Amino acid sequence: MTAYVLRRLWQMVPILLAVALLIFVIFSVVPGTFASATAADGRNVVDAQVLERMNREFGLNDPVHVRFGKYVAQLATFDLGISLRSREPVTVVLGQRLWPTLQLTLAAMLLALALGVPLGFVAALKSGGWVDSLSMVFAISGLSVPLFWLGLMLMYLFALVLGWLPSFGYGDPSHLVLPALALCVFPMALLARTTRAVVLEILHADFVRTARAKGMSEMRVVRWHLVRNAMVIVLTMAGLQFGSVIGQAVVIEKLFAWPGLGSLLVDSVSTRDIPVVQGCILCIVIFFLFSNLLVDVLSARIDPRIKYT
Amino acid sequence: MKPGGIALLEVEDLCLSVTAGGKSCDAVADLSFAIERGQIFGLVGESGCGKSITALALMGLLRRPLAWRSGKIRFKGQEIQALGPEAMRHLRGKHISMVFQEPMTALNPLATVGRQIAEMFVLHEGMGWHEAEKAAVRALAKVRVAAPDQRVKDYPHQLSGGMRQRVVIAIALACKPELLLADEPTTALDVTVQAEILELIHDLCAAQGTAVLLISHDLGVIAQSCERVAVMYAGRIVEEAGAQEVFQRPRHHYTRGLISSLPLLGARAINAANGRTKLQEIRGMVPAVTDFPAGCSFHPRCGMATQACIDRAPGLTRLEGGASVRCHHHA
Amino acid sequence: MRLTRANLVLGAFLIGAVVIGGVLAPWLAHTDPVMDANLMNAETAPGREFWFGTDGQGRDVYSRVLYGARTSLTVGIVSQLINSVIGVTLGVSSGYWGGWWDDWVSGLTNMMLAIPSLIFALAIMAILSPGITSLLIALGLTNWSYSCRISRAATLSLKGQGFVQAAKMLGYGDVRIMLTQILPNILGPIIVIGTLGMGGAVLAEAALSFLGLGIRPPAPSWGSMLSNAREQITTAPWVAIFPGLAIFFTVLGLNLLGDGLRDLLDPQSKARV
Amino acid sequence: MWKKLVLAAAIVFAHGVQAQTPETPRKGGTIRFTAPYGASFGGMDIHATNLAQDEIWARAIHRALYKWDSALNKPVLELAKTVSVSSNGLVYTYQLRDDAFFHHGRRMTADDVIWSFNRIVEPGKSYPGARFVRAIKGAVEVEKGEAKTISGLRKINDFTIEMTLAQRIDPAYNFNLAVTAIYPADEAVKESFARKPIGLGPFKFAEYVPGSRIVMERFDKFYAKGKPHADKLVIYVMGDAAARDVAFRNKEVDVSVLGPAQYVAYRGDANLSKSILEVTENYTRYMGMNSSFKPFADKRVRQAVNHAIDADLIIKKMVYDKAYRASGWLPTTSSAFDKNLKPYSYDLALARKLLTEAGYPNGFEFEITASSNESWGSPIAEAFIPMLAKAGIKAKIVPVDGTVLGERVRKGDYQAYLWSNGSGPDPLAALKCFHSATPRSACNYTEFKSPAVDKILDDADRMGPGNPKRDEVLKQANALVYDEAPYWFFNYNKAVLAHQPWIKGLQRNANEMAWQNYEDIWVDASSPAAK
Repeated sequence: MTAYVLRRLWQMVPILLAVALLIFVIFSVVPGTFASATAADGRNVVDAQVLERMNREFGLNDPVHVRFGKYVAQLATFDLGISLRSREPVTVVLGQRLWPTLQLTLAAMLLALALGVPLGFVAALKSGGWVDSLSMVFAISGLSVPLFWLGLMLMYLFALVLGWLPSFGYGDPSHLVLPALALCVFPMALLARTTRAVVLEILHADFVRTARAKGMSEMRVVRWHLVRNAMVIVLTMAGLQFGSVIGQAVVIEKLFAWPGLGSLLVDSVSTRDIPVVQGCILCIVIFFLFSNLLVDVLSARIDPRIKYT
Repeated sequence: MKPGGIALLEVEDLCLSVTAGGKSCDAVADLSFAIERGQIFGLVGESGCGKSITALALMGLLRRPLAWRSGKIRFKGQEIQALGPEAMRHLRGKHISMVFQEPMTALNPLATVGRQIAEMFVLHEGMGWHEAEKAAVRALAKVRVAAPDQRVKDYPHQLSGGMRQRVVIAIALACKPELLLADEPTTALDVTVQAEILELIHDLCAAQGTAVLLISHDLGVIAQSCERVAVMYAGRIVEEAGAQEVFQRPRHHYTRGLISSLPLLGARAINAANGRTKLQEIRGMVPAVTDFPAGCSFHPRCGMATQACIDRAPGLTRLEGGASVRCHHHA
Repeated sequence: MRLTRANLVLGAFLIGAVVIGGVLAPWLAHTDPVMDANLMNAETAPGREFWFGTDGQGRDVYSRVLYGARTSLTVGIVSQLINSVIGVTLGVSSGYWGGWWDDWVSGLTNMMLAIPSLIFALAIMAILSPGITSLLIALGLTNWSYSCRISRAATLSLKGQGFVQAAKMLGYGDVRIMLTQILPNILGPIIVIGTLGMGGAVLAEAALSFLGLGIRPPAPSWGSMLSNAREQITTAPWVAIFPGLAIFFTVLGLNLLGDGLRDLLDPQSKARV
Repeated sequence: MWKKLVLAAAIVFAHGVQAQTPETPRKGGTIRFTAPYGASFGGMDIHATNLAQDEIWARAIHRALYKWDSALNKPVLELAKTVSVSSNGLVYTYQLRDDAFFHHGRRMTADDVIWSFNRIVEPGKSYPGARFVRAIKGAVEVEKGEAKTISGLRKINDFTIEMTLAQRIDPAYNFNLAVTAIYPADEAVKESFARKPIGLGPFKFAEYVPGSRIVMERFDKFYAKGKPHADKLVIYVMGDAAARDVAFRNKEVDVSVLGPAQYVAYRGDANLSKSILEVTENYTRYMGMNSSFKPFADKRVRQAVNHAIDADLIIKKMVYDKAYRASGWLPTTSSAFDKNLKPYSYDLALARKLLTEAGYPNGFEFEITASSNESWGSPIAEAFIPMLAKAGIKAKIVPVDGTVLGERVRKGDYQAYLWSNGSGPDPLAALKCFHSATPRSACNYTEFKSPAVDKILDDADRMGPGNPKRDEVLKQANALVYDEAPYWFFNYNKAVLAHQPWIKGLQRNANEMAWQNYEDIWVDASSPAAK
């Protein structure tokens, strides 16, 4: 198993390199520089000399191949460069944002699993009944709402109208509830649908018929034979979902002023703090690859057919 | 049916329906037969004749779109066709158990075979898991699996098809049931393994006194092991008789067709009866449940069909020696 | 079974309504969505003259929602077409030819899967100037990994089948075999993925608008209308409600349609996604 | 109508009361401020950033030589008790405070000031404050790496410093922002300083959660006696206006900067309307017209554009009166504002006539480069495009990112653009953007050329700061520019700060409403964070 994990880690390297190259290329042609962004709000009369010196200080005037060479040389030593805006190492800047994003996405994913999977189970077991119809209507609606709008509505309802929860902020667990809730709706709906489909499929599987022929009650059939089998697929699905959740976290973080990688990314794009942008995307990609690795390891633990190969 | 003693299983005018596209059709109709204790009863017919549905009905495992419509199933004299799910559940596995066609998928891929056998003891004998797992080793030994104490730790995908079917049989016979429904138990297996498995079923049931309803599309399999045979076509039994009799004197044209399509046994039997030498196939295909033809349902495929066959469905004709046939022109 | 048909019918109905609304917008709309700004009418509540009210610039929200259907459908359809073409081309060719090309495409697909598509789209939007063409490129280049994987897997299994072998023996060229023998057989799942992806594209447009990187006004797009109206929610809620409902019902329709089509075209693969 | 008047009266009354009866400031409590311009702060080194967002927190922790006095609407001495100016107006001698302590307890001396200014012009770095420090003689040499220290700065003794300027300007306008904050020379060189800033301000740093908030605590050794009033100051980063609105209404934050849509909502709300603070900011919103784009080379065309757009209607309907109609470049808060200048009339006939005279009887087409900003971006253009169409002028929007806008404008890569630029506080500096010697890349974006304006500005330069006649002269320049109409003059922003009723002592800062001197703010007992 250790060997397996190590090999998977090794396989990540080319993907990461490719991603690094890709985002470098993208952001080497991005219009506007950090210097022009600092003057973009039109508040201060722009000092051309300072802008020019900024470009020089950060090497923004260098030709592309020189910048790329520097970038690769830095990457080789796990150095992501210096944030143009705060002049701190990008790794430090990212480090401060990692935990909040992890917190938010994990909470949303766990919530989605905790709500979506049972919902899908119940819908499948009561397939054709009103519980099934209702939960599937709910699920498909959940997949059809613009995320920021959903977040805003939750904010209005739970913070302003009901006054149960704070509308923004970061710190104690109550701050996490609303953003996690908003973020969990999409994966929850998907998981509910997946779970339902998987469970329905398994309910018609031969081994479930065998289990029934053994004289098992439906409860036991579900507990002894259905759950684990459904879990393998649901888990894989959840792992894939994780990627899109991290992506959507960008929207939620911006809306709820959540201090994660997503809001940092958006802010850094608009201020053209390119090293931080590159770092953020790399970080998110690593995040996703690791979550997939975790899912694969877990699936292999549950499913004896999957070997660590 | 037999005067005097009560048969182990009696099926009387059983009618099972299937619902498709808002329309309900009879997949099985007017089904009657009886199985004695310890008897091996064969049910034969092409796929789609309603054999498996019948077996599921006996197990009480009909699920939508299949449903019981009318008729009676008596197990040890007790009517079970309308038994509640809980009561039926106690019957299943313990008194009536079943071996399915597909050993590759009949077992849960995520549980060890030992555990899957042990479940039977936990469910029906009230054993704890630990004890049950020991019993599972013994049950696996009984179905002639080598090194059963090792095999119980295996997962289904680690076993061959024949081994898996042995495991399925071990599960089915774990609690010494009175009736075993074997639905095409050897179809998916290599020819070499088929005989072993049939022999295994035969021997174990004989030893335990378990009656067997052996379902197969393969008359050869039936001929090998059954005492009595019923031939099904399009949801109805078209002929029922002792095994010897069916093969030596097939009365229904469908039965004849089936026999004549058999390479080994068929060639011999037909040679004896009709003097034909060529292997023959029955032309056409089994009709779908939704459009069973009117009249004799076999008439579109029957070489001897007359206007009467098209107009009228034949009733069951009882013949001497307990045999019966459903044909206007039976031999 | 019956539920499936209901899905299909409802989905088709919703999408049909959107398509008709978009196509007939010039006739159905009361005013020009861009030019007919009349500040004298700014933020009029819905009524007889302005069915959905007017926005901050005094434009008829009803007309803008109708024209917005064009934008959203264009975004959905074109971006998914691009995705499908890329995905199918790469998937079929890599599955068919295998070898280094397959390795290369698999690597590319893995990389694409590793970057969340919204973030990828965000990055592409940053380098292109805001607008519908950029959006089509951004959404069209970032979501093809699914169709690529599916068509590759399907090609792998079809490759060994009789009719493909037969076509090979008849001396058909590779490209011809892919186009005439393989492509028709994988069209079903691809259409399903495309339909569901269209819903995703409409939502992504809204998300990018919220992040300030979507279609810019005055072009009427539901995403930017909704996103721009979020501050007016207390003073003029209708400015947000109608484009919001339009997005919701369109995506809902696409999802239902996709579900229904899947059951119809691709019955084996149940609702896995 | 009556209702509106009564309401207006009530607002005036409420504000009047606040201003007239000074309540005794209450000690203690937490001020919960918001930073609305983006989703994060740059970092903790304020010398490194000149974004408005970062100045918001820096004013609590740091102090510069001067500070902005909102009541007087000009910068006043802060870290020095007195200053004397030489007769040629170039040498300033500051008597520094001897009671100013850094948060780590050390007393500020002249060395800290000199060290800080030298740091800002450090040659390898590009601190934005360099453009202010450059006014000191010898700073440019340091910037270029030709000298080690700024020759124009001289320490007389620990609390006396002599500053020689390169030209006659008022240094007060240069040294009142936190980009020129005085750092502790000993601490600021340490690496930890970037995470844990130490300054002279009324609040000392406690916690920074990047992307979320900065928490600061009262600094007991702050030099202003009895200040700050509050125990704690939290500044939340809240970029999304809709989310900020919810938080404010939910009483989770004490202040919120309002956009136009919210302004009208708050004004219409009986409770919220009671505590809205307004000020005309030193920003002028306008559309620049490129003189190298042929039609705009003609002054009459530019004037026609000004006459063809009903700016009053846009301000009323779209900006919800959250702005004042511009009548010239200098805003109403500028000392050289000319209240006799009348805005261009909305006169289609006149516009057509001017166009015909200029040779465009059938109008022409042009493109407006605009960002998505609701107050000075494409939404505004969307509103006036139909108006221009009536005069025969067809306009099209070229949407760009805020960052790209500035770059395009500085390069002259546009036909017309919509922007908002600072037009204060120093009127001379603001008008210098119309001096032909000012390059396009600095702020003469339309390459405006007028010998008359040049002459007036040069004269004003010679008069030196503090000359009472200077403003009168500048008014003439302003009027000339206005008549030349290099821009479509749109409006002066009215900055609006909504605050909770328990927050007192907020100032109307015309430079940027969100820049407050926190030591003057206090929290009364009704605040949920009063403890």
